Amino acid sequence: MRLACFAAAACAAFAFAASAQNSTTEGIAKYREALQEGNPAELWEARGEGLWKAPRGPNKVSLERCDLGLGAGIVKGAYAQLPKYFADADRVMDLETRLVWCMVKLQGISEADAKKNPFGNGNDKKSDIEALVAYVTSESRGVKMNVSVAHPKEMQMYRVGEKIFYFRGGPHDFGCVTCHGADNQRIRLQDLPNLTKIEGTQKAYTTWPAYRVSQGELRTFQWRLNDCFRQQRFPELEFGSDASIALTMFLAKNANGAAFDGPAIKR
Amino acid sequence: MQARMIARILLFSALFAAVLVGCAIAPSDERISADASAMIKNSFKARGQAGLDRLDQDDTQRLCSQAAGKTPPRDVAERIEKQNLATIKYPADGKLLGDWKNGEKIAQDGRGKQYSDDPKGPVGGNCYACHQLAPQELAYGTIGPSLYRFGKLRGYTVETQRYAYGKIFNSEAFAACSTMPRFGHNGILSEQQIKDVTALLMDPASPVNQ
Amino acid sequence: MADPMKIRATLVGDSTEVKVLMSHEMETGQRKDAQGAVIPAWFIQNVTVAHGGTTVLAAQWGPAVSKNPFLSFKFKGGAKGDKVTIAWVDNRGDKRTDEATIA
Amino acid sequence: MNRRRRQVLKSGSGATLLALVAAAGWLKPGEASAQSWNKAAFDTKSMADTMKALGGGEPVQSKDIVFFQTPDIAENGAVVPVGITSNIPKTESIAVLIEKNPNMLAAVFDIPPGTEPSLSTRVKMGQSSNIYALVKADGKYYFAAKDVKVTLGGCGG
Repeated sequence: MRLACFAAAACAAFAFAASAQNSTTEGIAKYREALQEGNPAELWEARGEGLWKAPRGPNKVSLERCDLGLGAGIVKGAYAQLPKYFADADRVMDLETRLVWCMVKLQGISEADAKKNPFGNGNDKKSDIEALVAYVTSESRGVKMNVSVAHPKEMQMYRVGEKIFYFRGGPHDFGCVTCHGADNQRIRLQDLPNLTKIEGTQKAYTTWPAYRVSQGELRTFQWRLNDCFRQQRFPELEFGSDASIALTMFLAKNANGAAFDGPAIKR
Repeated sequence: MQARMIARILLFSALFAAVLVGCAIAPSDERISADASAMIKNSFKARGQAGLDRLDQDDTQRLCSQAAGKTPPRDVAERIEKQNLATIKYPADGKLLGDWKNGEKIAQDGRGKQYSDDPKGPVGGNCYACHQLAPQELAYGTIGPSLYRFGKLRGYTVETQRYAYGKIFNSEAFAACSTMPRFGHNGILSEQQIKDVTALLMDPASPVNQ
Repeated sequence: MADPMKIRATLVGDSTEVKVLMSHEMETGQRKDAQGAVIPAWFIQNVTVAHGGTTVLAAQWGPAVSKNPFLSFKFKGGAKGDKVTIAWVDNRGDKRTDEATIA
Repeated sequence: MNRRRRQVLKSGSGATLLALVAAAGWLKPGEASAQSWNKAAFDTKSMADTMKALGGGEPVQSKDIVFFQTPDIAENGAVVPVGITSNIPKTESIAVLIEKNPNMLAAVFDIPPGTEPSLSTRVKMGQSSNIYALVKADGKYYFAAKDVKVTLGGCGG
């Protein structure tokens, strides 16, 4: 009798914990759904389009002649094929590094100036790069990811990116793989995509950039990588660095075939 | 005879060329690893308390990176575990259990060691990021196994206390290439903090064991 | 000057659905900066939506409305091609007026 | 919902809601409210203060006020979607109040004739709390409440 009571109580407690978990997950799913109705990323997209078309820099020209890989001035669908090798720079570039390139080469802005504010912070420190990225990526919404590794330098970046993904270091021995190496894992209540698998990578990669409600800012993929390394207890990943492009290449290519769905809205 | 010889030479040449071309298209895995290490060194800058020395891998980190998220070969795993086991320092006073209430605070606290953290500020263990512990906390992660009723299930023995303390001190001593940080070995948590977290797992009065 | 609003006005049956996003910090006045100084409150106080010279919605907001505010509602009437005008004023007296065409 | 919560709802919040209404006088008919901002209403800090300041009647809880797109759990309190529809005839205004925010009143919307008494917006919540929808219709006040939990994820910040 006593034993039965105890067992029943234990079961009830367990069932309570389990149902609390389920309702938490469902509740958060509904929350995320409700956010989809209006995405402030559109404010960044609009500002970015304005920046793209405005004559700027010492040369007083717009970015409308910038070649994002599909030819000068073609924005539609360009992001779905990045990163890629650009012969004029003899380098594999992601969108952010290519935008900096165009600001320097076309508009005559110094590289230091073009790169100085990659991640905005509030009204007084708005980032032009984030706005431009929001605009350019929005023009690939619905386009299937189609990143090439045909050029040897693209293949090299892809393979190095894979190595960096598995690189463990720092005081905590963390690497990308620590949090993103298995299915159905979470940190606290946050689901973690499995980036060693195609499905997980497709879902994660195609929903960046994103408006982060926790920050009230639009964040780019460069930011995503930068902040992951901060939490990995690494030094700071430099904006537009080769390692950042290699990792982006590794993930973007593995997302091939999935329709791009950004800028998204996230927690 | 002559024709045969020429044919053989041609064949060898073709094979040799194919190998050469193959090299051009696909550098070896070692080469790519070396490129990755060099690229990492060039892509980060020191900030706050996080210096570039954090990119220098020790033997364990290097071997586990090579394992690429999988369990390393048995001989490698044994080498890693042996090396790490030798680093574990048990408390000189022989007491393994501290205060579970402090342990709970440490388990909840995710601060410490990030370049954005105050270097003089508190450092936590962030156990709940990956593990279920006390059932009251619903916001727990699942990267590590559930530790709910850790002591109750395994028995409140000194051996289990030593295992828990040792695992927190250096997880790689017990499971090569574990995702869990080596809290003692890498100086993330102090001896007293590890005792407190051990108490959270092993004290019969801890909420973990209710 | 504040960035333009993003306004969508769509005819749904005999109603016009208005969805608007505004670019604004909506600073509460309760947060502190790194030096411990209070960041002053800065938020939109009044929003008016007009169609054909009549107000179809008038709002008063406090700082608890989220950063980069979103608002959605419907009013009867309106025809494709009509203009919907939205104006806001914040507690510093900054203003912004934008309009959209009903689609 | 536990019993204590219900009591709070009846005595505490009801009086507070009314206090806000009375203190404010924010819902003057017509255009007047469009360009004025009622500081007194937005400054209301706690239930206790407003209860002391005023007393008496209270708005009526109504099932004709419905929340939509308002989650049970908000992953981040900085952005909590709130949708409110009033099915009460002659609805003149809809207000959103957050019980446990430092200042309860978040927003007031005047609904002129011809505008549907239904809208959605997003508010900040400092912690888990009730959200109140306060409706003025034909000169009378009604309310509905919804409990929203705020969770903050964390992997070190």
